Amino acid sequence: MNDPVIVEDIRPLIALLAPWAGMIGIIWAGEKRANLREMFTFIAASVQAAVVLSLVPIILSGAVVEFHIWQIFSHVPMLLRVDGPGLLFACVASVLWIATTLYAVGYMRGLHEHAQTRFYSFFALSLSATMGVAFSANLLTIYFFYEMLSVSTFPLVTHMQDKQARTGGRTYLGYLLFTSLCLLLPALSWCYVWLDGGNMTMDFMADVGKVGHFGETTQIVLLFLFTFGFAKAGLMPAHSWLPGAMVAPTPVSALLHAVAVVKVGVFCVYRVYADVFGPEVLAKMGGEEWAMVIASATIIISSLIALSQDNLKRRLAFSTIGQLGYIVLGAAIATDRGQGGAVLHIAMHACGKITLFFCAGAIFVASGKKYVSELRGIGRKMPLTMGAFMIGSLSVIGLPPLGGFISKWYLALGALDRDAMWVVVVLLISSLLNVFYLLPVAVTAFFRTPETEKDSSLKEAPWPCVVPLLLTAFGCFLLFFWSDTLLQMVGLQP
Amino acid sequence: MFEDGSIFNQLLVERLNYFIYVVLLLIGLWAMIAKNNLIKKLIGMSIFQTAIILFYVSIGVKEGATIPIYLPEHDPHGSHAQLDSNQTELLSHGAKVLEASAVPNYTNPLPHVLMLTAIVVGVATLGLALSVCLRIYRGYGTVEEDELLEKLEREDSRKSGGSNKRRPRRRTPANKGGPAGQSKRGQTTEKTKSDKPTPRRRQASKSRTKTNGPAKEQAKSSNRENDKPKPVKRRRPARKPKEDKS
Amino acid sequence: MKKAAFILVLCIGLLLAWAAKDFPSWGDPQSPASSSPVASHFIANTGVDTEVPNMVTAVLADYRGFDTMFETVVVFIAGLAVFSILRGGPKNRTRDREFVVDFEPDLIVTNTVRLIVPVIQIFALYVLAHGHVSPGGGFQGGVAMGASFILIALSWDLKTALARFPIERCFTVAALGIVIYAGIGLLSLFLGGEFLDYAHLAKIFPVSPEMARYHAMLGVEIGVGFTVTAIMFALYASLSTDGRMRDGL
Amino acid sequence: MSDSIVWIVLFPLFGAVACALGGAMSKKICYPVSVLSMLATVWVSVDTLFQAIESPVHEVSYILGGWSLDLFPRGVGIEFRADLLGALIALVVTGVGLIVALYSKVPVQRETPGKEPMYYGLFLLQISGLAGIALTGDAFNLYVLIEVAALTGYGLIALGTNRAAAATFNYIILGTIGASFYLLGVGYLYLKTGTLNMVGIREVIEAHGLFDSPAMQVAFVLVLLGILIKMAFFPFHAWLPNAYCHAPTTTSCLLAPLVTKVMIYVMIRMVLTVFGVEFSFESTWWTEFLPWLVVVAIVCAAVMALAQREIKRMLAYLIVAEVGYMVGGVWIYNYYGLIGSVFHIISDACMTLCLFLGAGIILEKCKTTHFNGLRGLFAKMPLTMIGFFIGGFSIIGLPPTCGFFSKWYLITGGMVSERWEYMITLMFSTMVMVVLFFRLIERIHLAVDESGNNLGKGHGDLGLTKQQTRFDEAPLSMLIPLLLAASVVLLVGVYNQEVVNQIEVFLQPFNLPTGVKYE
Repeated sequence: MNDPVIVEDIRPLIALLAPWAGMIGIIWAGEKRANLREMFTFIAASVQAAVVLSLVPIILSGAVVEFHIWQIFSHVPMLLRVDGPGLLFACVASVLWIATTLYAVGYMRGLHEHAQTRFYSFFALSLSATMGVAFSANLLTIYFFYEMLSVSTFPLVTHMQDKQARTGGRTYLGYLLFTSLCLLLPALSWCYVWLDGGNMTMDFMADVGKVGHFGETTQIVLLFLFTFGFAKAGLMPAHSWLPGAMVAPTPVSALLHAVAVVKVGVFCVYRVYADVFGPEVLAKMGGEEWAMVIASATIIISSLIALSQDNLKRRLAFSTIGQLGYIVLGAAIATDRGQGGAVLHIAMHACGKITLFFCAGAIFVASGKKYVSELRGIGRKMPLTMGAFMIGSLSVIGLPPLGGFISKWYLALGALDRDAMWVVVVLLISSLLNVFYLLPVAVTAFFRTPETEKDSSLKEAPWPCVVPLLLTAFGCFLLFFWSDTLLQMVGLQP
Repeated sequence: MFEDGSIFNQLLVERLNYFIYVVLLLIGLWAMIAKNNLIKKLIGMSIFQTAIILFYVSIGVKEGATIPIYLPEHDPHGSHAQLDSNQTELLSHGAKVLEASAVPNYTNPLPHVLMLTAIVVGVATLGLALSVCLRIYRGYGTVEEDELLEKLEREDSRKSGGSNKRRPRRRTPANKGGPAGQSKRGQTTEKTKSDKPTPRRRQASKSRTKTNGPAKEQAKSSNRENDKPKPVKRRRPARKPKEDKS
Repeated sequence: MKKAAFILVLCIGLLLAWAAKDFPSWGDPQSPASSSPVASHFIANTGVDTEVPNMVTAVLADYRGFDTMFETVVVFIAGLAVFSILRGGPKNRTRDREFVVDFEPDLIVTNTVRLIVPVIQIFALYVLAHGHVSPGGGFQGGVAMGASFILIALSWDLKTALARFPIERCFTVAALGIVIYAGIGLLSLFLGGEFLDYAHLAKIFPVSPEMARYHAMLGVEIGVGFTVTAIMFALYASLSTDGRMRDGL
Repeated sequence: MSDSIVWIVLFPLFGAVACALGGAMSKKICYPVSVLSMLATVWVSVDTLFQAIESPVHEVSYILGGWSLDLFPRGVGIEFRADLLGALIALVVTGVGLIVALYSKVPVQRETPGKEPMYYGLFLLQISGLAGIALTGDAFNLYVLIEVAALTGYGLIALGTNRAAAATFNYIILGTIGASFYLLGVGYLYLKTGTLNMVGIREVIEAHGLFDSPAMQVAFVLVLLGILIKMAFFPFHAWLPNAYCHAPTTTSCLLAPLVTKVMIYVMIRMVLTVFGVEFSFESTWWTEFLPWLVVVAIVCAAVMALAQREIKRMLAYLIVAEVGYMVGGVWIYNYYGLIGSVFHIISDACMTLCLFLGAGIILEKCKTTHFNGLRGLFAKMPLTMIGFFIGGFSIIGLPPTCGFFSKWYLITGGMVSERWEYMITLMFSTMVMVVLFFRLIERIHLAVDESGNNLGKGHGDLGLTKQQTRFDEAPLSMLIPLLLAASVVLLVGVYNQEVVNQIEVFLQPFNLPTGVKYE
């Protein structure tokens, strides 16, 4: 981005505050007036999505939207800036929030969950934090919203309030807060003092590549601190919070652990690689090799683990870890097409994976089944759900005409740009592994005969559960056909 | 840095006062830290503060100088103040600035003033500390630190409902007179039971350490018989022998 | 524990001894403390500034009057704290009886005291009022005055003393003393000077600024005397009766 | 008004006298009197702060008794100097005092019935003493004010139960040792320099080059030792936990945020103003090793805090750890470190206040602050919990609470002067704080006991009766101060720049090392 037009606009802030307003409404409505409460959630989600989408044309016209909230330090403002990747991420998150809300209504009511007010309000909070991350313009701002997300999702993860919830919550917070407070904070204050010595704006646009002034080791150390500091990216070995956090209700797993939280992590990593280090510094510092290696290792290992998981949600979780590996890999490739592919993959994978999670949840609501081995023949009872599952898994595997194909394609191209053949090989192998651990689910569901016919009462989940997953499955196709717009956003097409 | 000969020479010959104050200070400090009886700690505190006062006062000492009060020849209202009879105080301001030659005749008043403050603070602290001691004694029937700590620990463990990590739950019933820990609690329980006799003895003894005069005076007078007993006042033979000891 | 304490104390002692070799020798007129401009200003100009022959009093009540005000406040605090810490103990008669004194006031003692108490009090007033020209001042006078009441309590019993100086009145008087002190300072503040700048009192009293300081110091000392007297007696009364205010010791 | 600086001390003083006099007639008046006088005090201290900001030399100097500097040598009279640091601290002291005074209505009546006049008298005198400490420019007057604060503190604590009295005794002994050491150090200073005025002392030190004189070195040691004892720095912390966790609620709410912080202010004042940077940092070889002492202090305090099962006691140990932060921030000797520790004085006062107010409310409603009694409090008093945990997040150092920013500057300072041990210790204690507070959240939020057994029947059933989880919020006179404190925590965090600018202005003249490599 060489000095684009900057537009002062309050819309980013509105997108940020809409969930807060929604939360106030939600709490005011309370458990007594459930419908009113969920209506507030819908309103907040739609307002947010509308505002975010209304920003698209501005960005496509090559401008950048900024909003200055307040001055954190004498040099570092709390600055919101909307650029292509950020907006893409924001669009995905806010649009999928609507779907998730609809789904959550079905799910929570279907299971008669408790404390739904708390659930919806913290859900809104975490979405606000996600918007903040997507729109932040410097390291400190992004850090603020990153921490806000960690804390505001804790009540969602520990929603069940029992022993498992405690274990899951502990792993979750333990990993996230430890990394962010002990690895990220030093890196940040290092940048604060020494990045661009003196004028301490840790700005993404102004300070790209200023890290280049540091010594070799310093750069490596900073890269390390940032990469693992944003542990939400789920790079191995800092990944185990993600399966742990699967104790949460499925809507939470779906949105937060397929879309918001993990994608925030990889988005932060992308920001660091693309806008703090910058492709050329990254390319010449030689530190990105091992970043790529770690990412590839994460991809392969997590796929292998996923093969061995029988619990459907855990399998999906490990598949998520692998897919995040793609994005980090793309960001680390440090070529335009590679990093563009990474951002694209945020969207594509989000759409595919949320479909899968929705399906898992729908199956659980309808039949109470959690394990892949229990799903024999369930496809005949719930054809819509399992059909959507099929589509989702194909998209994640990356077959045309589904969204997943595009991003993987650009990742491969990016890898070829810097003729790193082995990366392409890794991509191929992992796609193969995806096939192995995702397709069997659908296959079992459709073609294996159930061992007993006793659960003949089994039928589709209630419609609020089914509609969203059909929508998102359909979205996978749309993303493939509308990919030009996305490519424009990430600057891969004029 | 310093070898013994020189330092002792300097200390004992020309800086004896500093040496003395250091010794006093150490005595006080030692008493405050290491003594077991709270009252003895307070005595140490007084010694400690006195040592500091001695130090300050010895700062003010000046060779060949008198106390900081103007001699008649320098007194603003003294001989040299030309204050003739019909002049009222309204106009009279006869004082002159002391000529530099006269200044060495007077010691520096500042340390004395400072120490007046320090003394008052010391008195206040002592009074406060004594009242706290009385309060402790009222609550726990002892002014010995180790016994006090023992009782405090027990009280804390009882209060925190036993589920305190540092103290297993079992001990709470034991404190209520179970077989366990009986040996340790032997004398303390009987002390808390027979709270009446002990406080009086300690009370008297403490008050003696506190204000020596009154205790003695009263000791003398409390020995004499009085033959018309008042309704309110009641003789306490238990008191006599102990007072005789004093 | 004791060993550690001993070593600690020893280390501190060595430290202080080591420092002592750097001190000016005893009574050296050239020592910084004695030859500093502040000290020589006190000695040379006290008369001119305040007309007070006794430099200690001048420094105490005027130059460093703020210190002294808080000194008085410290005494007041001690009284308040002791009284409120000790009062309101467990109310059982047996405990109370332990503090009952079971003897008649002795004839000789009481009569002697009857004779000397007035003398003590007169002397206390003298010490207080004469603090400007001779050793003395508010604290000394106040302590002597308080001692006279304590003597009454010792020779008769506390009830007799409290009948002459009730404990509530003690605190009223003590607070009054502080009001007098701070009030004089405040008056000079309102008259356009700084706080405790007595010289400005000359605007309302027919004296020269220096004599204003002179007399204001007397007033201040009186305030101090009030507080110290009251609190000394209150301390004795509270401590000797474990806060019960029955006849004590 | 021109002399508002002295009113900061006088308003509480007269308020106390009014309480003691009027309380004899009716105990009702004490609460309004103290609140009113605190309001006035806050007003004048804000006024003073703005005077200091606006004045060209960024300080307000006020010579008591009219011994003005242009007629008389410096140090003849006692000087009140409010530079930006002093004015800020005074504002913090009075602000905390006001909030606690508002808060004190219910607990004082419950815990010290019939003693209100004395209690409020001591309370206000405590504020007066602490504010005076922040403002005075005279080393010996500082001692007197320290003693005023200390004695009132002893009284306020011992007013409570017998247990509190027992806890007070250690405080008295250690406090007296500390104050006496300070007094002795001042004596050494006076012996060598012949003046008691802080600025005067530094002038003499720099004029006569007393940097290597043993007496001055020992004076420095003594003053520092005294202050460290008074601020409960780790090896000398023994008095603090018992005193604070057994004291009456209002007392712990007042003392915990203020006393240790003000003592750290005194240390900074001694280092910068009295001894001067050159003496304190360059001509004392052993100050190099103080950060290591700090490391030990923070680690031990944090671990001990982990071992506690009672909120107030845990908070007390947290305070000891925080003291370690600030001392370390001073002794790593650079610009950011000092900004950090000065700002941490302010923010730590705010957040400790927040936490202790919350703990007081919990004690008031649940009759215990033990971890076992906390389950379901979110349902019972949500607002209190929100306030409490805003304080907790600030202690952890989560943005945008003020705790984050002070910790940020401290970490940056540690990095700039390459004190990795200090930095790593900060990280460690941060993690400990995370454990402490999220464990607390778990105990309140989850239906699981310490050993991990489910208590409820799942689905958010806490295993409590309807009675126990009914909405039952604290009385407004306690709730409003808590929320006030919480919002202050957030506001100080959001507008930290305003505060830090003043601190930077104050620190400019001392030209401390800043690690920034300009290119």
